[in-house]
Amino acid sequence: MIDDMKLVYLAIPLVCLFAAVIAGLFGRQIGRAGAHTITIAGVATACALSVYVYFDVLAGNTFNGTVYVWGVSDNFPFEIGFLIDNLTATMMVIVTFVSLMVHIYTIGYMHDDPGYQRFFSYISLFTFSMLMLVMSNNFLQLFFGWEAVGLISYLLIGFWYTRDTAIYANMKAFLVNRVGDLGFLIGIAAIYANFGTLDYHAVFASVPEVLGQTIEILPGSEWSIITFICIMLFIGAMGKSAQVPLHVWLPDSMEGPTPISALIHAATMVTAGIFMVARTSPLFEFSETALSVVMIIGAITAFFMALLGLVQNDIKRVVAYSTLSQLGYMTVGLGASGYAASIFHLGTHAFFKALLFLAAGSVIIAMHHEQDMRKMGGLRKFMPWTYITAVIGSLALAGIPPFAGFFSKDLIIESVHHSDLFGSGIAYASVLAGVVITAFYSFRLLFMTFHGRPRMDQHTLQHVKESPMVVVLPLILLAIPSMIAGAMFIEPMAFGDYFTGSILVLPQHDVIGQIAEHYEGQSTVQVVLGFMLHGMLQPPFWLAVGGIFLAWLFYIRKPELPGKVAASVAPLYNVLMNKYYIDDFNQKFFANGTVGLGRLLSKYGDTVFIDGWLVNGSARAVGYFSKILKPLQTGLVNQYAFAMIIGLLVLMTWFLSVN
Amino acid sequence: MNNIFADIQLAIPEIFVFSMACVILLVDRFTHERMPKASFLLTQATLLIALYLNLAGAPASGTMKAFNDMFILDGMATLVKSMIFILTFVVLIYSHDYISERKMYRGEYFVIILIAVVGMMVMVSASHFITIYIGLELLSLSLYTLVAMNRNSDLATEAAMKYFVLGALASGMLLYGMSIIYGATGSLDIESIRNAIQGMQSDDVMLMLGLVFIIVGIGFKLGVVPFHMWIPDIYQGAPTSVVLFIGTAPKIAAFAFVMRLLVDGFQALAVSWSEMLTIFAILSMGMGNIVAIAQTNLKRMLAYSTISHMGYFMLGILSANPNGYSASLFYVIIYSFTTMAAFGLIIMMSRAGFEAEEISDYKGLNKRHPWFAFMVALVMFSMAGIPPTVGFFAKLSVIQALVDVDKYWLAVVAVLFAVIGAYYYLRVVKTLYFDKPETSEPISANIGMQFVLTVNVFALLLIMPWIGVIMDICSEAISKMG
Amino acid sequence: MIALSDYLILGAILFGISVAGIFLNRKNVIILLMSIELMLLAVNINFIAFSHYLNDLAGQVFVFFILTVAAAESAIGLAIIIVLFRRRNTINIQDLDSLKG
Amino acid sequence: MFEANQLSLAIWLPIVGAIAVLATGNDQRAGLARIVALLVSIVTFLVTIPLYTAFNKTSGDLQFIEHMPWISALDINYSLGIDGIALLLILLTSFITIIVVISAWQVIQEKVAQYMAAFLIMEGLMIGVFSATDAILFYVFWEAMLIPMFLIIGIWGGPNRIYATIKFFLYTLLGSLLMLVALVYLYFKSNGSFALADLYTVKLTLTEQLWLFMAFFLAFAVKIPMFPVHTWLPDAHVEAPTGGSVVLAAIMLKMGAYGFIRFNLPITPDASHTLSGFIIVLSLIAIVYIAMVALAQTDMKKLIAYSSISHMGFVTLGLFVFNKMAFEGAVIQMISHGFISGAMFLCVGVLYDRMHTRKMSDYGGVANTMPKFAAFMMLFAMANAGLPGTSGFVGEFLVILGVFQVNAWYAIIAGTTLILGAAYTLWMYKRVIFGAVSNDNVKALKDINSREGFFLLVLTLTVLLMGLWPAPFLDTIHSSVDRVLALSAVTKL
Amino acid sequence: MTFEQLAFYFLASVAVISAMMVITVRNPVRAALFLILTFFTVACIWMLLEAEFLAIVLVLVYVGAVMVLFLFVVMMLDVDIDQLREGFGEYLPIGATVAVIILLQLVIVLSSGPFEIDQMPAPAAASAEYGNTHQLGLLLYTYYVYPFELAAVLLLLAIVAAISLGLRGRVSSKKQKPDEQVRVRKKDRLRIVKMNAEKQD
Repeated sequence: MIDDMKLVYLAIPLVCLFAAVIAGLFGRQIGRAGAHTITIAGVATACALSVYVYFDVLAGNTFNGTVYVWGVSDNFPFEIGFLIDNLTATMMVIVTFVSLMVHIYTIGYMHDDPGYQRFFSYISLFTFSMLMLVMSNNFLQLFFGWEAVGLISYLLIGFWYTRDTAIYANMKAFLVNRVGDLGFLIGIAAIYANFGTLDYHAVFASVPEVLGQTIEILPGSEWSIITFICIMLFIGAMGKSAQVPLHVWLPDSMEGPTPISALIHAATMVTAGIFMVARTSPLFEFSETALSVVMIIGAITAFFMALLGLVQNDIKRVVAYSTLSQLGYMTVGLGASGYAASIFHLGTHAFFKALLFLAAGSVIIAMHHEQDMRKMGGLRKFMPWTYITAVIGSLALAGIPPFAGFFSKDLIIESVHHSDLFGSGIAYASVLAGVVITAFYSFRLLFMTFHGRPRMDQHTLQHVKESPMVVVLPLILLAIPSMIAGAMFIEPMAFGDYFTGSILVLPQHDVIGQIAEHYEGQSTVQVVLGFMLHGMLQPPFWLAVGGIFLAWLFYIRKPELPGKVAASVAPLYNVLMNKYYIDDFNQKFFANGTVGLGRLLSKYGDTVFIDGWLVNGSARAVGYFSKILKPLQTGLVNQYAFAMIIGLLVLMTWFLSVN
Repeated sequence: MNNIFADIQLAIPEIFVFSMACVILLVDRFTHERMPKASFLLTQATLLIALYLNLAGAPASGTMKAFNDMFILDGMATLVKSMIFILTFVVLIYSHDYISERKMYRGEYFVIILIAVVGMMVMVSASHFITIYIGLELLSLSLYTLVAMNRNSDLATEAAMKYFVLGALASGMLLYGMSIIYGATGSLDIESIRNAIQGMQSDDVMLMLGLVFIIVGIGFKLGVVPFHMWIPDIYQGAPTSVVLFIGTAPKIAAFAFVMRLLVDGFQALAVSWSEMLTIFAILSMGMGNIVAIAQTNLKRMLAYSTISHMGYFMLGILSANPNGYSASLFYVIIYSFTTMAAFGLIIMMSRAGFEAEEISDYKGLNKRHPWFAFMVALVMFSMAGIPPTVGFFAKLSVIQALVDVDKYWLAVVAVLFAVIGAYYYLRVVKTLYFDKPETSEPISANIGMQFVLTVNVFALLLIMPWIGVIMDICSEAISKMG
Repeated sequence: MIALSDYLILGAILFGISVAGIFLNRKNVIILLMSIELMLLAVNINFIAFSHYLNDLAGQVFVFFILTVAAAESAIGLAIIIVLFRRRNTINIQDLDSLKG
Repeated sequence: MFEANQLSLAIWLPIVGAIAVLATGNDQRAGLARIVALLVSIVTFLVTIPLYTAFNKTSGDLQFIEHMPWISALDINYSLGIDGIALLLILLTSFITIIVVISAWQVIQEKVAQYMAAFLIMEGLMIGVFSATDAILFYVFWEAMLIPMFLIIGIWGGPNRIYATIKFFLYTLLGSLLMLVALVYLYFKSNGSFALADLYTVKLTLTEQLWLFMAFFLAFAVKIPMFPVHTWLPDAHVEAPTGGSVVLAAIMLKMGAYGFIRFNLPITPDASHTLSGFIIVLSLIAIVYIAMVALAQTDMKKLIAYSSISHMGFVTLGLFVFNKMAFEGAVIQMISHGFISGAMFLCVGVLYDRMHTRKMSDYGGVANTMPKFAAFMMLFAMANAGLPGTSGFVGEFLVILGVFQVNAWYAIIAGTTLILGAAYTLWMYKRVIFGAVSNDNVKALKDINSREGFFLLVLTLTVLLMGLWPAPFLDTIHSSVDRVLALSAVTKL
Repeated sequence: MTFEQLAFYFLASVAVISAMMVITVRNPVRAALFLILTFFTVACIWMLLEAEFLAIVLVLVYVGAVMVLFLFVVMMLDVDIDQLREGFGEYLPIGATVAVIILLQLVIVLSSGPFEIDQMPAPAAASAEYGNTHQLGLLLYTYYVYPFELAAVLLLLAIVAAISLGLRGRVSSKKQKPDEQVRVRKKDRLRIVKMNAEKQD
């Protein structure tokens, strides 16, 4: 059985890779239909197999083994291998399912694009990379997948490479990610240096040996090695999961086609950081400092990014900021040691956020690639399916029971509430504040787009119609889990021992355990009902409802209000419109600064100093001497004789006076 | 005075060459119009036979002396003389067309060359101040005459005058030094002088005074700074065929001359003369290499390059041990063959009325005649001492000699100047390969000369596997020195 | 009695004069040659004085050869100067600087 | 016979082949010259393959030893032998040469025979450098390479080629001549031997070692090139024809590092340890400073040249932390950089052949007209940025892992290449390949032909193979690295 | 002061003064004449040193031949005398300085120690039968036969060289060409012209 399973494990990523390669290299030969057929077939197979593996894992068949030895150095074998456990299996299902949806959706969305085959190749390849990432049993392969998804993200953001904004955004995304990767790589190096291995289990097993050790990073300040490693790893996660201040790439990444915004920049890739922290929970658990850092960063992201979502007018950007904010929630959950809650939210978020993106995409198709919400409105009548699914997504996002988002988000908030780590108070305040904002902007989007009076021009209005089936079908398929996934999985994921083998939570940090105590011994239905009931009595729910009400007030009831409010808090509004000036700062300080410094060094360091003074300078000096010495040969024979006599004189004086 | 015939037997090559010079002088009178080549062929035959006689008469081991110890024959002498014959032989092949195009193809030309050869042989085999002096003058006077041989050239006559005046001055200084040494040691015989010096204090002022003057004479002969002034002017002004001669055989003879005086005679004063030569060497390497950069005339550039090469050449001698001497001998042999190839190529490029002296005359030679261009480039790389040409091994051997005596700083100075030197050689290669040709005139040269030149040039590269053999010959010659 | 050093000093003075002559004369090649003749004379004086005081005829023999060589040298040197004069119509050193640099 | 003189065969075959190519004469028979050159290069590659297959990976000792007396007066011998490190470099050399020959197929139309011959001669000499075990033999090969390279840049190079080639020549000559002095010094210290094995065992005081180290250092640092003696490289690259750049970047730069491995570390171990901080600082400067300078470039080749310097900084860093993993990483980086930089220069060459400009501002939107090319170049750009899965990652990863064990800050500073390397590479890619078609010249571009596609594909496969499965490469060098590290660990005081 | 000393110092001062004149007079002819005077006086000094043969040779050969050759050349080459000494003063300081320094060093070295009269006394005067020429002759033709022969080579060289350089073959000269004379054949000299008989019209 296990041997067969190994083949299954291998097959899951490889079918995607195979499909990607075929679609990429032979796109012209197999044509459009061929490309989407083969890739969808590949991903569907992967999805089916993932589900199979999922149940297999639930049945207790976990796996940890090597596929091949990548290379041996210093007698340490770097391996490529799979670790299949509950966490992995969950991720696999999420990844392949969302990916499958996006594949199908793409048929419709990219229908007229000349890069059709290329696109399918990319997303299939992405699925492969993401699978390799989540299935890895060691840090090296994790890094492989990590970078590979980054590469594909880069390629896909720049998919429309003739657009300047797109190719700017993709480079920005790659570079900002690379900043995180630097931390990640250093973290890996630190792990290898201190644990002597990169294998997850081996590393986790030897945590106690490393626990007391310190490292002196700056002179005079001793850091616990575990803290150092965790923070470094988390820097990596900050890049990939777009945490402040490395979040700047994600909003810009909306330059890519909408399907990939859904797949990569909402559902899967950006959650890699969350996954990674959860995966390395046996390390994080031993560093409260690191956990606090994680929590605070997450809280900042959750709150401040949500604020930005308030002022955006681009439909995709609103969703993007909401993604940022939600990633912040997950991070906060991680920091509070509520790994399970975060993974749970990761899962539900994957569904409803993908749904929202795809719905937004559907709107965009209908609007002929117009993304400004101010030019929309009243689409409800034209696009009923899109509207309904968008409402489901929004409700899930806002955290209204019984939609999926409610359970996961509430669990995170509860976890933070229970946490007593440094920073948990601020974090709790932030996530609470975030709730109302989230609800507000979600419904702002919904109202501006689908309600009210159509604001688009006449021509567009006449052509607005519901998207084709290939687009709508994934919406529906995603709406279903957005509705029920929360209720379905809260009991096993959060309160069961679902993650026991994969995630370590120390008893003193076990916030979910504290929550779970309330529901101990209850059936799933009881838990769901109890949780919902409890949730409705808690502030988050009311905050969400308040947010929705405000949105209704502002955008349905009194549409003139937003302008007034904006005018009355103009400075704040400007700060928000300019995204806290972080982009400007990065551009001016880091980008221009580095390039400017490079120019300076190139000009004054290399050209003027080394080349100009040292190299050409010595050449010039020789040439100068040459010019000076040459006229000594005057051509006058008596002067030649002088020279000889002077030579004689000098020699004579020298050697006679010496002796 | 015991057996004059035994003495004569040792000197047979010298006697033969001189006799042939007289014969050619006479024969030429009768043949130069009808059989203009007769003198040339006779000269070449003379050189070959002399080479044979020289090798046949080589002492099996040790040294042999004759004429009351005024004449010495040892391994070094045999080797150097053989080289002189070979070099002169090839030089004349290269010169043949050149001198006939420039109306210098006269019997006297060959006679004087042969007398110069005799002079060199005498120098090489001299072990007495008088024979050294006469040998030196035989050579010098021949060279003055050869330089002036092209009477229709403004530059050649000017060069001859300068050469003569300075040469006479240098001889005067050398003689003054000899007179002082004579007074200090009471002898003119090299061996007696050596014995006398060994009995004296090595810092005796009188010896030092004499040594300084003698060193000046040597310095002039080698053309080291500051006694180098004649070299650029002579190299530029004199007919190329004559420069070809001056730049080759006499350099090797000068090596023997230095060895006889400094090593055979003044070994006990090695510390002092080595110090003096060090000064010369640094100045020569520096001045030669630096000033060469500013030259536009190829012959003049090669003259400065010669000055610098003489600096390198002295690095071996100034290490004052047999290892160093053989390094210098090796260096000067390699250098002579390289120079010969260089001037041979200049001669080949020149035609009647066109001297091919300016570096710019070689622009784009690769497009006109890749083969010649390649040969010139090879010679330049050899001069710059870039492996795998023999020039590298020459440099290696002198550096090795220097390091052997712990003169590291000097070795470093030497290589720094070598880098500067590489620049102007590269500039020639650049002209050959990278510049556009200004004329597309085809280059014609006689096949025999092309062949010999090709052999000459490629020897600089292909001798590589046997380079060790040449080094062995040199060190053996030095070890067999008197 | 006259000391050997007196002769040598005479030689040295003549040598010095010839050096000065080379320095001072910047026009005529022939005067340059005369200075060199003076130098040879100084050398000869040295040799003969040493020869006398060392009671060794070798020095005188050397002088004999020096005189021979010097004569030959003068012949060739003057021939060169004549060739030069014919070609350039001058033996003024200042005018003979076509080769330089 | 064939078995015994395998290395000699690999050295002399291309050189003799070069003469055969030259013998085809002028450009009227250019086609013949190309075919002969290709055959020679392929046969040479085939000759080097048995070196790998017959190589005993478990032994760190030199293999395929050949020995012949050469210059008995100085005890210089023609002795050859390779270890795993040299083996990989030799394979790299013979592999790259084939690519260079193919890449020049249509591009070089003038003096074809000379061009091909120059590269074949270079190949022989480079293999000679990697296999020489006699210091002077090494030096001869080492210096002799300057001549063909000088001519390659000078004859077929760009407008400022003369300055560049002379600078290249003199720069490198200056460095190597001091090495010669050092070698001669060692000759006397070792009682008259130039055999590397003897030089490894000779006792030296620390002062001596420091001097010798600096002499060797200068020679090799110039070649690598290390900051601050790197300025010849950008000029040389910019002016060199594509093949010249490829060989320069792919192989010649490796010789400097190879020199460190063969000379500095084993001969002056104590000095190497004493001065390792100095080298590490220079390496880090190279990595950071040069990467920044690369950002400022407007010329594609110059940018890649600077990137080479920056990448070579990893090699020197890896060599001088005395950690096996870092060391192996450095060696792998050498090989990998050979493929990647070669590929990058070939890519620029492909563009240059069509547009005759290397200014990035003259391009833009090439992906529209040359999609296949854009794909290849994307891969190489990513490899250049050290993306995992490409060979560029392996070396940097191992070096960082190894260096971290020694000093965390070194690893962090070196790690900035992750950002800066990606920045300059992608920036170039963005400006050249992405974007709308910027001008009519770009519009008229034709995508790569099958010949270009072939060599780019071969390099792609190599880069990916090495990135995904570096084990065969690593396995070849384990024992050799152990040996070098062991030699460098033994004090000679 | 003995007669010898008196003679020596007198001759020496004449020699020195005339040598000074050689390098200072304007006219090269006069310079040559002063040089001759110097040679004369030095020849006399050589007499004091019992080198009679060389003294005579110096006068006969050197003065008689070489110096006359000098004079001949000086006179033949029509040199503008007035220009010759221009800028003489310019070089006087440096020339004099260098010459004096060299002279001083030579004097210090030469007059130090070993060559003083007490260190190295003059040999006793030779006996009456002693013939300097005889002794020299003996040596020259026996012991020094090798350099002597070489001197012959040198002189030959001088002859060949001087003629080769100096002889300007004039086109109109009626010199003999022995090789042509010997090699002459009938057909070279005698041309048989066949002429058709003219028609007598």
